[in-house]
Amino acid sequence: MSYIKPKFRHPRLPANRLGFTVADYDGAISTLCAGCGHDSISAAIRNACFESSIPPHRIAKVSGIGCSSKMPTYFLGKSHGFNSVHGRMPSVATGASLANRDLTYIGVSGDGDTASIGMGQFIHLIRRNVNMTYIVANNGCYGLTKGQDSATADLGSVAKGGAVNPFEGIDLASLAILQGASFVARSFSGDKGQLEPLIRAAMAHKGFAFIDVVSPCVTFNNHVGSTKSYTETREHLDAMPLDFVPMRDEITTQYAEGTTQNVTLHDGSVIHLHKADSSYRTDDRRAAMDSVQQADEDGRILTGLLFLDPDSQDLNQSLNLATRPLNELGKDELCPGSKVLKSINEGLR
Amino acid sequence: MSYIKPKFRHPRLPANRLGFTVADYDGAISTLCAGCGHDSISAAIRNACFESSIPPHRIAKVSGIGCSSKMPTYFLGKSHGFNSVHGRMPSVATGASLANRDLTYIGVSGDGDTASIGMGQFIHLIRRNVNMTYIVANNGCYGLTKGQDSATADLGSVAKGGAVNPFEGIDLASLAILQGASFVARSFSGDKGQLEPLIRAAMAHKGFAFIDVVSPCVTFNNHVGSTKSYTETREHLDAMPLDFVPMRDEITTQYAEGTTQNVTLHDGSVIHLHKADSSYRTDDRRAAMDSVQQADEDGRILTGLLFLDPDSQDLNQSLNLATRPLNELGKDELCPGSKVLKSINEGLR
Amino acid sequence: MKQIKGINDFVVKFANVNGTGSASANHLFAKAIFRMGIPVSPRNIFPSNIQGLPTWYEVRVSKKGYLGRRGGVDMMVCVNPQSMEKDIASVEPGGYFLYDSTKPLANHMKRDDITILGVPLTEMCMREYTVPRLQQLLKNVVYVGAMAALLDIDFRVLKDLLNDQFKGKEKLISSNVHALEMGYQFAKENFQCPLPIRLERKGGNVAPHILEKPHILMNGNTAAALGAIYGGATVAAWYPITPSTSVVDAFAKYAERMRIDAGSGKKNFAIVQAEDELAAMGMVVGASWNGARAFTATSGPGLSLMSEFLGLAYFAEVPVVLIDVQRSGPSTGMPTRSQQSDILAAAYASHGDTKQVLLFPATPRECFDMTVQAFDLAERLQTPVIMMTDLDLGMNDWMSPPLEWDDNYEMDRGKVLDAEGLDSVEKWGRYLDVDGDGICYRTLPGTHPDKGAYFTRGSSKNEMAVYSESGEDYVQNVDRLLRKFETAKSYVPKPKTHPPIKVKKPKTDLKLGALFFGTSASPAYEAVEMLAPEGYPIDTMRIRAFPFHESLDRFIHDHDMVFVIEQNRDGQMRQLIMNECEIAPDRLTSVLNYSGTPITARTIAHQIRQALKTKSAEIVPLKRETA
Amino acid sequence: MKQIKGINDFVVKFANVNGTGSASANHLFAKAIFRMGIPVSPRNIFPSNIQGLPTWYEVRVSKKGYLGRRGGVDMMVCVNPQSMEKDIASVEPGGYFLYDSTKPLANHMKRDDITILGVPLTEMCMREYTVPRLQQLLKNVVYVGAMAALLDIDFRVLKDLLNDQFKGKEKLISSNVHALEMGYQFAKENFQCPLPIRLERKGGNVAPHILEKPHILMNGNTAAALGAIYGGATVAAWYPITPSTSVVDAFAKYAERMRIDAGSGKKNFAIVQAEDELAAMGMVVGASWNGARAFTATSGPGLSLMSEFLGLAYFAEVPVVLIDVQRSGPSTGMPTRSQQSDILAAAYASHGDTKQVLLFPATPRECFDMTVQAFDLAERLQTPVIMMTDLDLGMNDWMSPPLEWDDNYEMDRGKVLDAEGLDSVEKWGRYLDVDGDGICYRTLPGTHPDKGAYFTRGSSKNEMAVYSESGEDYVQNVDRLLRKFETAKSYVPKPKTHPPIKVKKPKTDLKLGALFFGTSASPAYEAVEMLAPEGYPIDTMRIRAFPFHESLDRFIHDHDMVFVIEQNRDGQMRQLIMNECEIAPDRLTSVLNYSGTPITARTIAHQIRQALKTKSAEIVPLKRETA
Ligand SMILES: Cc1ncc(C[n+]2csc(CCOP(=O)(O)OP(=O)(O)O)c2C)c(N)n1
Ligand SMILES: Cc1ncc(C[n+]2csc(CCOP(=O)(O)OP(=O)(O)O)c2C)c(N)n1
Ligand code: SF4
Ligand code: SF4
Ligand SMILES: [Mg+2]
Ligand SMILES: [Mg+2]
Repeated sequence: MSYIKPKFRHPRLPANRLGFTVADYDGAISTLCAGCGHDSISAAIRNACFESSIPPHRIAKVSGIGCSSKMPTYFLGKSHGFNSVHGRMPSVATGASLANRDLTYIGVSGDGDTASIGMGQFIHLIRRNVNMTYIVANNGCYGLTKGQDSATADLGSVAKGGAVNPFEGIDLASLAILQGASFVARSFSGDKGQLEPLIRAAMAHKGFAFIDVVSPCVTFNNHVGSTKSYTETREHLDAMPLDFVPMRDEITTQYAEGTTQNVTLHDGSVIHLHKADSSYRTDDRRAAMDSVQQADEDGRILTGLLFLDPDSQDLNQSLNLATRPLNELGKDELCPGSKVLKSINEGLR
Repeated sequence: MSYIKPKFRHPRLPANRLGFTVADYDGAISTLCAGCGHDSISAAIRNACFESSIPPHRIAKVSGIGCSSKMPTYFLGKSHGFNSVHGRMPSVATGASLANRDLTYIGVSGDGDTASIGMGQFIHLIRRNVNMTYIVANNGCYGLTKGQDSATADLGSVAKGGAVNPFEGIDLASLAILQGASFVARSFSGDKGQLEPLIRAAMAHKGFAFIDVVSPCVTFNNHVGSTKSYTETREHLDAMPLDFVPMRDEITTQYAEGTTQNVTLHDGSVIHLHKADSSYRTDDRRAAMDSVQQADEDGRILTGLLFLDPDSQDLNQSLNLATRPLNELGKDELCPGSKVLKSINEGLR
Repeated sequence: MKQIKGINDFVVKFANVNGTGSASANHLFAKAIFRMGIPVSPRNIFPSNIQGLPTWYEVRVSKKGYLGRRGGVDMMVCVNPQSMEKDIASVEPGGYFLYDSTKPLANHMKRDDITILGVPLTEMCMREYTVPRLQQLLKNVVYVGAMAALLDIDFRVLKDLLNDQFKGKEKLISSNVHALEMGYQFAKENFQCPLPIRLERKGGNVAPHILEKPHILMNGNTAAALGAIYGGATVAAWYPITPSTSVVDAFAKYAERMRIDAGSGKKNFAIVQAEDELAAMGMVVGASWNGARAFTATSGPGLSLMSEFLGLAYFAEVPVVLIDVQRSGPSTGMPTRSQQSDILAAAYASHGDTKQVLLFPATPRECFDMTVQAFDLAERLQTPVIMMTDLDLGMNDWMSPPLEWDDNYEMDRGKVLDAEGLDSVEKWGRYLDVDGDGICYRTLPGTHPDKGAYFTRGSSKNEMAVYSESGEDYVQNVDRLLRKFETAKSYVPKPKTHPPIKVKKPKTDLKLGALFFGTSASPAYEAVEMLAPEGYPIDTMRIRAFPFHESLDRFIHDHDMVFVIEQNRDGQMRQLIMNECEIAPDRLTSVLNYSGTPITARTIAHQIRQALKTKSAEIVPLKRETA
Repeated sequence: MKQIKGINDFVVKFANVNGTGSASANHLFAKAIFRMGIPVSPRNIFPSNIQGLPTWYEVRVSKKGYLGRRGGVDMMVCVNPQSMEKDIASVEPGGYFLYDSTKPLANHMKRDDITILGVPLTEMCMREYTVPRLQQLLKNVVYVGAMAALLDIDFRVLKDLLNDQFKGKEKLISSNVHALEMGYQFAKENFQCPLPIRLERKGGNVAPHILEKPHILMNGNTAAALGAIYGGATVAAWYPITPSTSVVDAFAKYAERMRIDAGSGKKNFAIVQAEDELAAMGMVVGASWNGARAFTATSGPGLSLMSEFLGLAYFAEVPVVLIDVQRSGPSTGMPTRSQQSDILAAAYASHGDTKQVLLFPATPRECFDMTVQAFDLAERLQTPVIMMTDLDLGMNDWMSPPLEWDDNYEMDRGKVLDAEGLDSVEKWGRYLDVDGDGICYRTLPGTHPDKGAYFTRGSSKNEMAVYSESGEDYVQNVDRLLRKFETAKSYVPKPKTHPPIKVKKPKTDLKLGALFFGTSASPAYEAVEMLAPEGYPIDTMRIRAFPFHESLDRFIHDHDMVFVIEQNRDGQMRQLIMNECEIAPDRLTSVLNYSGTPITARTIAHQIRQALKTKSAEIVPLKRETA
């Protein structure tokens, strides 16, 4: 059962450029466990959409199946959403995006949903560079089916029952970089300061934007021995902060020379990256991959914008798709009519 | 229809250690197109098994669906084979290997079979490090369904009908290295000298051994404009030759200092790598990946043994599986009997 | 020896090796007959590989216009030594056997009850051409030339066809014409020409309904693709699989011609080759959910893989158009052979209680019409619509009256509320059955700033689309889905009946009826016409859709013995009828063929005769009210 | 007000919030009754999330030993304000309502036809405990204490259970016992104790067959897992999905105990959590092909995803054991609710002509036995065997006679030729039907250096396992598969009938029969016993397998009106019977429940009464030969 949250619109809630308050981006009350990382991600998405002044109804939410895939119920109640089947959201998102290229697509998935059953579709989604934001709420386990290890569980991580995972975990971010994703980031559900601008940048990016978010499962994978608990994650976090300045805003802040790199997105928005390690290269696929792998070997969880190609060719471009959404085309554009058919008949004699 | 090849056993055909001649490793006559790269791979497998003196009936062949997946019919007629369903051979191989850890498993697949429909299973097969040799006959297209681009088709490659592929091709070798495969190689169906020792090494390797073999489709993808034609492949080949010395044989050949690296496999066999570029590291995952990517960027097709971890833990080990094949266990080992059941009943009161 | 005779009425079969260029030569042969205005139906019987295995091309010529297979071969043209032994054995007594006599016919194959015609094809071509490829290719054209002489094919027509085919490539035309002439000459000089079986230009004996309109020759897959174009499909997602691949190939071809935005040169359609069938169906579901007309095409294995998504689309009420071009067998089966064996898998696709809407086209014309209709139905009913065609219909050329289009056609987008619509309704709930027909009003993403947003899901929900695990909500919802399925009956194409054939002296008191669908229809009609003069009048009904129209019930109730003719082992359509119409099984007698090659009229007639012999005695005629 | 009365015969329901520890307290309650020797059947009705939503636990106490649901609630224990309004409304008139009176009952909920018992649970626990987690957890134990007083539960038994549960953790035991006592005390002081509904230790009114053997309390999934252990399964490949997950969990638990090689400490079993259901089934197919006993467990969505592989296993004749623990609805449906709605999807899984062997256990005991049998059948028949259980049977605790094992049991590995076998047969062909039963001799990889190797494939082949596209080979092969399916009838478990109930003055001349299977059986038997005294004698037959045994045909033919009782919308078992036994539909009347909560005896009785009222008049009794 899920309750529609009563909307107490406080008259003095600040409004965004479109006049919406953050409450306009709310969803139903969450039925996830209290403290679940996923709820923080929902909040971050809500805030990012609010901050970026995207009209709620121009967003479409898609997900698979899992606690994580339930998230879209809990944000953006004014947006259409599609809770599809387990692991196959990428294909649903691809179809939706082809039907109407003008909406903003947010895909939400889990590590089980993406890295196990959804692995094939995930890789092909990347390959097609579908214009969407794809967030994996990564808790290293199957929350909804009660805590089994997922394919992102780290080698040696100890399950609640005590079993030690004998398999190497799949790192979705490295995989996405290797497979040619045009925007790859990693974050932590507890790091709102980093996650929100990342989501805003992802939505502004033209092409496939992937964010792998470590999002602890408090019920099944937050104990000692788990490598995806709040404590473990916090302890090994190596965060690269960033700011997002939307297209319309002027860049006012000044940063100390050398510590900040600016990346301009296709729509004119700018990302400021504040890097501890200024050698990190977000624009070189091989270098980025190597740094991520290096951090991995060192036991650090590198978060932030890992790789970006702002000018990649998205699926709409690869297919040379009309600029008008396909779902708006009518008989006149679509149906060649009886005369053409007559000439086709002629050709078949 | 497929004809069983009449076996003219020439009395003077040389025999291997077990007394088998190469004809004992033959299969049925191929029904593939004359000149198809896949037939060369079949021959290489046959020769490798002969040379390595593996008893034919101790090999099991598994495949998916495609021209490539038909290959197992055309070699090792004395081995059992399983032509399963499209893209799902990895799971069948995993199950087979669990049932009997004592056989040698050869999986044969195509780029469609592995990189499209089979992508998810392929990655999880790697992750489990199933003890088998997995060969992809990679022609960049779907031969059996008449030439559509596959997911390994290179960006810009021109199909027979003239269409230009707008998507980045998936490089299965890099992917395998990234995902933790313990043996990754690449070769060319036209390079018997390299392919045969690679297959022998792969079969000797304990764990998952992957060989991506460029194998031109003469009927649908061998024209000018295709990046997987015989001509194109030959022109861009950057081959790292190797020799395989099985466990039992003594190493006699001498190689010039610095040009050769020796790798010892788990069973005592040795691989001699003759490297043009002596900086190539087959034992460092990150370095290997970077070199492969570099070659890719330079438009070279790097072939040879790309990465090897001879001491990885295979699935039988991860699962701490009994040394006796599971399919040999009988009632005594498997069935706890009525007394135990009585005590279980007790526990349920 | 009594030779088979017949004008415009015989079966010729070509036995070749695939990948040797025989397909286009054989097509030339069939098309020439078509151009002569004589009803012809060619069938490709090809192996599941690319090169080097036996392949056949069966051409039926039928003045009455029967387009299904008759059964039997009157003349065999065999240029494949691999299959020759069986090929020669399969010729009807009194028939003809043309073969490549470069190598003499083995003694054990010889028959003296047929006319054997040796043409040294290889020898002639080796002599005439030096390029090996030409030697191989033109061999096929040579035997077409010989057939032209033997059967009286209009040589002009053949030349015209070559001119059309190789337009601009003069050299090719002349070498082909030369090969034709070589064969023609050889036959004229060595054989009695024409044979007792032969052609005669239109007029003569040809059935008038064929001559009425200028027919076309096309395959069902192309027709379905055109249907998708005309029906306004904008998204096609698919995964290659024989025999459905050419649906999307043809869609792509026509779309590139007719769907390019004039101003920008950009495409008013999207085609995605998915990574597998699950993904293909997922894309269709996503696109349809978002308001585009989307479709996919597949065959058996793909249908199995799509079943989870089909269940989602049924339960979440998302329109889906799926073209299932059926092939033979469970699993991989015989991928290049035809069957009608996905009926149950499609009708009840997916776990749980589901029922899917099916369409059964029988001709290319219907493939076209029904594909258009499938989009209307899917949107009207908000559910998957599966068009069940097969390899025989999809990949073979069929003579067909021309496709027709009514420019007044408007797409039926079903109950979709736009922004205005949303503002005008008092209360909107995605699953409120306002009209009582089980169909509710849906909304599309992005339409209205404040209203109409909801969450589509495969899990249970209440009428307001809020997640619910209440038993009452669940029951209300699935009962409504049943109601919707009832509603569907009034939208889907109705079955077709034909005026019964008059029989002078009926040999039975029983009222006989025959039910069939798809490619079983043509040979069924022919079988019925065969049986009428034998004293068995059989009424026919051709099923065109599931859920079944009530007239099907009536048809069955009006007959004492009803034959259900279909191409699968288990009598799947019969089972579906029993399940859904609550029909007693002893009323329905199966007539089946599932060998992979399309059912023949003779097989049908034979099985019906047998059944009449063995079963009719047990049947008590029903009492009927006389109207 | 007339209070409901009854000794050892009532229904109590607990309304909680999930994730608050109520499950173990409620289990304590049910288990105590079980230990008292009184027939009890508890049912968990839980939401599809992890924490914070309404969850119920229904406990039926039945001296006669009815383990199915009766329908109705005599006493409600409600500690969830979210659901309280509906909960109180659902109590039978004359019943009892115990609630957490820390917050007083809202006026609009109050009823004066039931006994309302307020226990200030929260208040008591806030006062008594300081740790918030304890305050929440022990609240549940407090109400169990109160119930002990109200229903006369043996306090010693409760204490023993706590001792067993928390063995070694003294502190936990004492705090729990304290909470129990607190509740007990409160009830004793404030309410009439015991209530008119109450328990009485064994003896008394309890049905003797229950007392005969010391029963056990276990769920079907655990029993199936034990069946896999005893049946010799060595490979389990699976993908988590409710409600099947605990099958493999339990298998793992027992295997870790009983399947460790004594010498090496290594495992005589392999469990792989696959990446999805396609892979899980693929692994089972691979392992079985290679001679291991392998299985998987799944539920609806997984079954859909496995259908392509099931088609392969059917056609390539690979043994497969699949345990389908059915849940509600098409698509995701209601994942934590029960149904029997995968019957058609399982029986005809995959495209093409397929028929799969199904087993229908009705008790944990049968889950155990049939799982063992499934492995024998799969290997004997060389085909998939699907055990169709459901959430109700799989995840709830059932009283059951103890599991039994015959140490003389030998696995039936079917027709497998080893090296000697291969040497001794004259001619071996993988698909030669030597014995005429449709089952051929298979060989395993690695067995013989020279003989027995063949290529397993999903495509068509001849008897020697050589790839073939010949129609005759295809037909011969699939006809043999049908023959094999016939053979299966003699191997699968036969239906069970019970001696009919004597009825003094029957109200109808019709011979009535009822068919059912799985979890519909218990309430069906109860309904039949309800209807007998009303004058309706109903014979019963419990179906235990598909293909159906011929006695099913006979049963139907012996009755004028046969009810088919099942838990799905479309009457899928009825359809399957019609299809496969060629039964006229008017002979079979559906009795259905598909709300997701298990069907109740009252529902069944009600629907049968209705049908008798409306339909029986139309039925003409059959003429029967008197034996
Ligand atoms: C086809 C199918 N298989 C299995 C399931 C059961 N299932 C539901 S959620 C889930 C895993 C979810 O894990 P994840 O995606 O990591 O989400 P989380 O709950 O951890 O957020 C599974 C296996 C299903 N719904 N559908
Ligand atoms: C489920 C399913 N979908 C589609 C097909 C049709 N199909 C057969 S082979 C093939 C592609 C083969 O490509 P690849 O693996 O590259 O092999 P190749 O023929 O190129 O060697 C396809 C799509 C199938 N057999 N099964
Ligand atoms: S089970 Fe884990 S992932 Fe699911 S809602 Fe609870 S904390 Fe979150
Ligand atoms: S079609 Fe291509 S891949 Fe297939 S057999 Fe022919 S050459 Fe080889
Ligand atoms: Mg997870
Ligand atoms: Mg290929």
